[in-house]
Amino acid sequence: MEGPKLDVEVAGIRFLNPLILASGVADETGASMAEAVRMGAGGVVTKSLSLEPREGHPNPCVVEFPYGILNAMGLPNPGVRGYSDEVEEYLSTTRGSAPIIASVFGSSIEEYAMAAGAVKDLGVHAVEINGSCPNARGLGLQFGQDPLVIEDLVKEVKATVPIPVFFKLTPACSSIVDLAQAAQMGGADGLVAVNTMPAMKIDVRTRMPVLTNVTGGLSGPALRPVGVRCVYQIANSGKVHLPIIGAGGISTWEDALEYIMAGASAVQIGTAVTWGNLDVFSKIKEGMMTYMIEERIGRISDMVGSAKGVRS
Amino acid sequence: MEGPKLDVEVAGIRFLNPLILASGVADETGASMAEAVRMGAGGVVTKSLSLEPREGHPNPCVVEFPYGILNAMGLPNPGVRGYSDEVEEYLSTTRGSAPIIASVFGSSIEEYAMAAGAVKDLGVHAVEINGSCPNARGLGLQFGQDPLVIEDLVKEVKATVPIPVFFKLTPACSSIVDLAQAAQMGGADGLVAVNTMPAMKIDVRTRMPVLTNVTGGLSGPALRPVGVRCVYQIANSGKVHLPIIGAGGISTWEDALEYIMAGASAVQIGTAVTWGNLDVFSKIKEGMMTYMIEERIGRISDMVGSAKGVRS
Amino acid sequence: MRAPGEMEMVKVLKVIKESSSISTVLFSPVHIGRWSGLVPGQFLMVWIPGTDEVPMSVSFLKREPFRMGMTVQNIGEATQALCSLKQGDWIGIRGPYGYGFNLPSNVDKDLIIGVSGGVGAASTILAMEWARSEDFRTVNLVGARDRSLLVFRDRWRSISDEVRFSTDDGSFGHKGLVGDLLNMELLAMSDHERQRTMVFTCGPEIMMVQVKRLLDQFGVEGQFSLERFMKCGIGLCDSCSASGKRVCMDGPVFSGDAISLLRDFGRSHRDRSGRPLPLKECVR
Amino acid sequence: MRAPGEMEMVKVLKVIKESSSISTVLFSPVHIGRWSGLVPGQFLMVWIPGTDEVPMSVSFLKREPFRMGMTVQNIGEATQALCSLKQGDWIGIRGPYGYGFNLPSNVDKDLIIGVSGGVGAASTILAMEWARSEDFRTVNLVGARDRSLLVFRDRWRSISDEVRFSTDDGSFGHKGLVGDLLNMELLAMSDHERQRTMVFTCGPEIMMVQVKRLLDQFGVEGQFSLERFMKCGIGLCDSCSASGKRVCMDGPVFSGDAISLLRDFGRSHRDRSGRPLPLKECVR
Ligand SMILES: Cc1cc2nc3c(=O)[nH]c(=O)nc-3n(C[C@H](O)[C@H](O)[C@H](O)COP(=O)(O)OP(=O)(O)OC[C@H]3O[C@@H](n4cnc5c(N)ncnc54)[C@H](O)[C@@H]3O)c2cc1C
Ligand SMILES: Cc1cc2nc3c(=O)[nH]c(=O)nc-3n(C[C@H](O)[C@H](O)[C@H](O)COP(=O)(O)OP(=O)(O)OC[C@H]3O[C@@H](n4cnc5c(N)ncnc54)[C@H](O)[C@@H]3O)c2cc1C
Ligand SMILES: Cc1cc2nc3c(=O)[nH]c(=O)nc-3n(C[C@H](O)[C@H](O)[C@H](O)COP(=O)(O)O)c2cc1C
Ligand SMILES: Cc1cc2nc3c(=O)[nH]c(=O)nc-3n(C[C@H](O)[C@H](O)[C@H](O)COP(=O)(O)O)c2cc1C
Ligand code: FES
Ligand code: FES
Repeated sequence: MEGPKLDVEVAGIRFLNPLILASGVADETGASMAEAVRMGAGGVVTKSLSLEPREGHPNPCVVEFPYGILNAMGLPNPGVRGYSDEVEEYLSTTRGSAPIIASVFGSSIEEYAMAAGAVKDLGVHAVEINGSCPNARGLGLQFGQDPLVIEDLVKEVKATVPIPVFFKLTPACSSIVDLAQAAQMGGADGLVAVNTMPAMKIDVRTRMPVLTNVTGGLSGPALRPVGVRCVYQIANSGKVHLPIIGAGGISTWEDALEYIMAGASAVQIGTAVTWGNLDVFSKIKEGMMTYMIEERIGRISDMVGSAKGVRS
Repeated sequence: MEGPKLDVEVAGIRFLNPLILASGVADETGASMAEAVRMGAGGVVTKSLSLEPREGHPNPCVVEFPYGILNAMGLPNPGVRGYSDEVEEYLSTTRGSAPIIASVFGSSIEEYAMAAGAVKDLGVHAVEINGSCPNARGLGLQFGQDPLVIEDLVKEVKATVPIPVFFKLTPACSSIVDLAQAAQMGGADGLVAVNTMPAMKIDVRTRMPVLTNVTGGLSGPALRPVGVRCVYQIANSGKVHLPIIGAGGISTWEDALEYIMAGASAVQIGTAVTWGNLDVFSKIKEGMMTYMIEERIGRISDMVGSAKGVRS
Repeated sequence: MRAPGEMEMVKVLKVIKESSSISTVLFSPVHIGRWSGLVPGQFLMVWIPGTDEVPMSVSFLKREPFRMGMTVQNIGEATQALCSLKQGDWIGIRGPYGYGFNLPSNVDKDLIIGVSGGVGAASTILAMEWARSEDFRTVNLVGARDRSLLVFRDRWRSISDEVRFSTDDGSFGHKGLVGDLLNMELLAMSDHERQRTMVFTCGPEIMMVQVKRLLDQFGVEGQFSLERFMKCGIGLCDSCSASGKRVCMDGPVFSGDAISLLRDFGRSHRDRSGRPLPLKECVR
Repeated sequence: MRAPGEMEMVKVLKVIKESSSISTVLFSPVHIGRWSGLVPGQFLMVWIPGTDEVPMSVSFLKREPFRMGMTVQNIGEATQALCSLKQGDWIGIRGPYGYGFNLPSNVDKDLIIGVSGGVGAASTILAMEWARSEDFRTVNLVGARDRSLLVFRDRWRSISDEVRFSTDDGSFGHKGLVGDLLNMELLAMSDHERQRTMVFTCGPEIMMVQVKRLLDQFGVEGQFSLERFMKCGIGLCDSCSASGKRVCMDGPVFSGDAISLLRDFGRSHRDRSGRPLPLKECVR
């Protein structure tokens, strides 16, 4: 008998399994991303890339909680050009076994589009627009909280690249469905939900915000119930018909399935690699397989969006 | 030598200490609220009251996480009239030692104002407008996410009652400062930040949302870094000059001070009573006293808003 | 500080019909460490997917292989659904919540009397098994409306030095109230014996009111397991409020002294919206 | 699964000047349980409020009363601030992070050689103390640029069966590289002795390159403590990336076999934006 199938297709891209390394986590180099694939990831997202290199924020840029991580890396990256060797190394090491999505950002719609235009030449399989990073002034988040800007941003990027374009959403909004709809109007091929939640930590002894950037983004288990809600709301809005990649606090197979049942076609995993290391990928795959055998489910896609409320 | 002073004044109301029982938690009866005061609370907020009684949502209406609680009580309450005995019992038991704030809501601006008008006759010290409860359709949250509605809502309530009016903010927004400013424009005497964050939990075995209401609000430690950020942003916006009562995940004295240093004049405590019971009040007071002695701080007000970022 | 009681999904192992309207549901949770520390009298919140979530006592707990069970009287939608569960069905349990019975020291007491009314037996039986295993003498007085609601008869016999049954209609054992049995028991004891006795009771509140009166009269200590409407089960929503105490968190088991301070005891409950209701409207 | 390493604020107890540019900072954390499990070679992220947060090895760990310390070479803003700390100042520490040295079984090995370069001694000394306390024979080879950077001289003597020092300028001990000392040591050993030897090393990467070459040449096993630019310290940001491994999470201590697979070893680091830099640009 054949076992359950873990492969998924999202916006025309095939992944051997639905677990994708999230942007900004363990992905500074081609070798690191290849390592994640070796350890079981079905695909990877690069760190968010800009046209020019950025050093990011000075330390401290991370606060560890028992239930999550607060980070304000400040989008450090060697620039699209500086990163091209990394993509090359990734592609030559993984030999097509796991797609790579390039995350891009800029300080204007034009910059976003130019960054996207530059990455498409590196051979990546899709572009992910990071319109939701809370950690750099004038970048990211304020683009991603305004539906009109989102629509224009996606349009411009779509006009620049022939590959699928994902838009990554912030949970820091009044209505995630409005933002998702705007991305759809702009022509996005898929959505990623969610990025981190703006948050902060103050040390009471020194009476100082711990992060040099003062505020940062919360990820990890604390974010999960919020991310699941966002995915569910988009998938059940009746207004958005794009595939969704779920993200936020996934560290076990139950967590991954929760997102999938909420409506995600695939998921991204970031913070879990700090407590569980890259072993999380194989552990989650194993747990999903066992579950699917027990519940006699043949394919991941059979479960996508299967959670329906009694009242909804 | 005199010890440090814990008393605070917020919008003209004096509290013997800055720890207030949050709305909706352990406050169904006058006796319960008096019990919180006996255990150390400096004040209490009633559960959110509407003109007519409401049963709330059917069970399950709570999900317990290791790092927080997801609830969708659905604003059960006996109605302002039905609750009047409770306020009376509270007042006669506590004899003015700890102010009581009445939380109100409705399904229209008029209903909010009528509920506020009705509670003022019960002898409460202030009104808290719950414009941020994510748990009941057509109530609460959609009033509290639109700055224009907030302004009108506060204006109407202010026109109805002569006592101080607080507006309680949702963290589920693009800009908490915009919402706070709207409340200020409407004439609010103070702000409460924050209410719970919309979230959900799906059970993978039954493929069902656990809450009967499907979505609910996340509170407890997971919410704290978000709440602290909200208070800090309002206090440091340069645009809002109202006193702030902080809330969200406070369970230790460090947590309470974190909010105070972020800019809160007092704090509310809800979820912590599940893991720490009502002892949290005296434990937090004790911790704050020790800290203030160690750091030679005379009054709580000396610490309000004292956290300043290196960069801000 | 209590530990978080996250929901665990468990598969129903077996449903044992105790009588026409009472069944015991058995399951074996995986997080044994958490459940094996349960104190008899603590309760679970039990999720019946698609139906309701209700508080239930644990009536059965065995190690190796680890098994737990609850005994349910079918009185409405949720309890009907519980009694209709089949092997392999999933239910969710969270807990253990609240304070259970407090076993006194063998130095102070040597006799524990269990006074159980109706399905209240589901809570007392585990406590009385525990008392027996800790070398107390045990007397069990077990009442019910009629014979069909008088459950665990063999189990009671096996853990009691003395056991007496009563039914309101006389269809089994003494005809009358279980309180009458208690009265007889206490009457027959010396003052010294009464001082060395502790009573564990659970049942309809009106029955426990009678038990409280008798204990006060004879100067005997007791512990009472209360019921109130529970939404959260964890001290937040206050729907289980009784005179400023939350039954889910400060109880469900209260000492006699604590009960004396609860003005609501025997008088009033709260409805789903928090309005007080006179007790009789809540009694089944 | 590693346990979360939340930041703990600690008050500086004492700052001991080891030399003109090196100081040891002592403090006593409250969460002893967490810190006392630290394995020598693991590191902390140390927050100097208002200045920076930097990775630091633990050079000192004593029980009753519980004390920890780190030994810092002043080479820039953060280390200058650390060396200027006064008693009573607050710093934040989080950790312990990464993999430390792995003490072999006494059955396989009987000799541990510590090869320390400069302030790398801050990491090896705790490991070598540990080796000694677990009944290994210990030889310590300790090098530095000059006499002033050669710290812990008495401490090294007290925990070594044999100790040799070297300085680049000959101002103390052997004039030359600490690798030369290792070469001499290994030359003098039999094959059997070499097989029963394990080398622990920490110091400038260029020094460890020489150590690696010698170990390969003589067939001796070793463990290497690496440095890379660290932002998060917990495996997320990848700023410490070396050939696909995160030094903070997969290291900082690597076995010789693991080091052989790190093409970046001795070749390149990454700058703050993630661009590769040839090693020499990073060497102090
Ligand atoms: C701590 C505790 C332990 C209990 N242990 C047991 C037990 O071991 N076996 C057993 O059969 N019963 C037990 N009960 C009672 C049981 O919870 C109710 O019988 C059950 O909830 C009825 O639900 P229903 O839908 O079948 O009835 P409904 O038709 O909904 O209501 C019937 C009665 O049950 C009460 N009830 C309904 N929902 C709840 C609720 N969430 N919390 C409290 N009461 C409720 C109603 O107030 C009403 O009086 C316990 C109750 C408490 C508080
Ligand atoms: C695992 C580990 C353990 C260490 N243990 C010790 C120790 O016990 N004692 C000691 O004196 N030094 C130790 N270091 C080195 C120490 O972290 C750097 O010397 C310190 O960060 C320099 O900061 P600065 O501001 O003083 O110097 P800068 O002027 O900022 O820089 C000088 C050099 O230090 C490096 N550096 C700066 N910040 C960091 C950082 N966040 N992470 C890594 N390197 C950095 C720079 O790359 C540069 O090469 C350790 C490093 C690592 C990775
Ligand atoms: C250290 C760190 C760095 C991150 N950097 C980026 C980034 O550069 N671009 C981006 O779109 N998201 C970034 N994120 C967000 C993650 O991709 C992810 O959306 C979020 O952390 C939620 O998932 P998680 O809880 O699994 O980490 C970062 C997260 C962390 C923890
Ligand atoms: C069970 C529960 C019920 C609540 N009910 C209300 C309510 O009726 N009105 C309201 O304004 N907030 C309500 N809240 C929100 C709390 O008042 C508080 O703002 C929030 O929980 C964050 O604080 P905490 O983390 O200390 O609980 C409720 C919270 C919980 C957990
Ligand atoms: S059931 Fe919610 S407080 Fe007791
Ligand atoms: S320092 Fe961030 S991954 Fe190593």
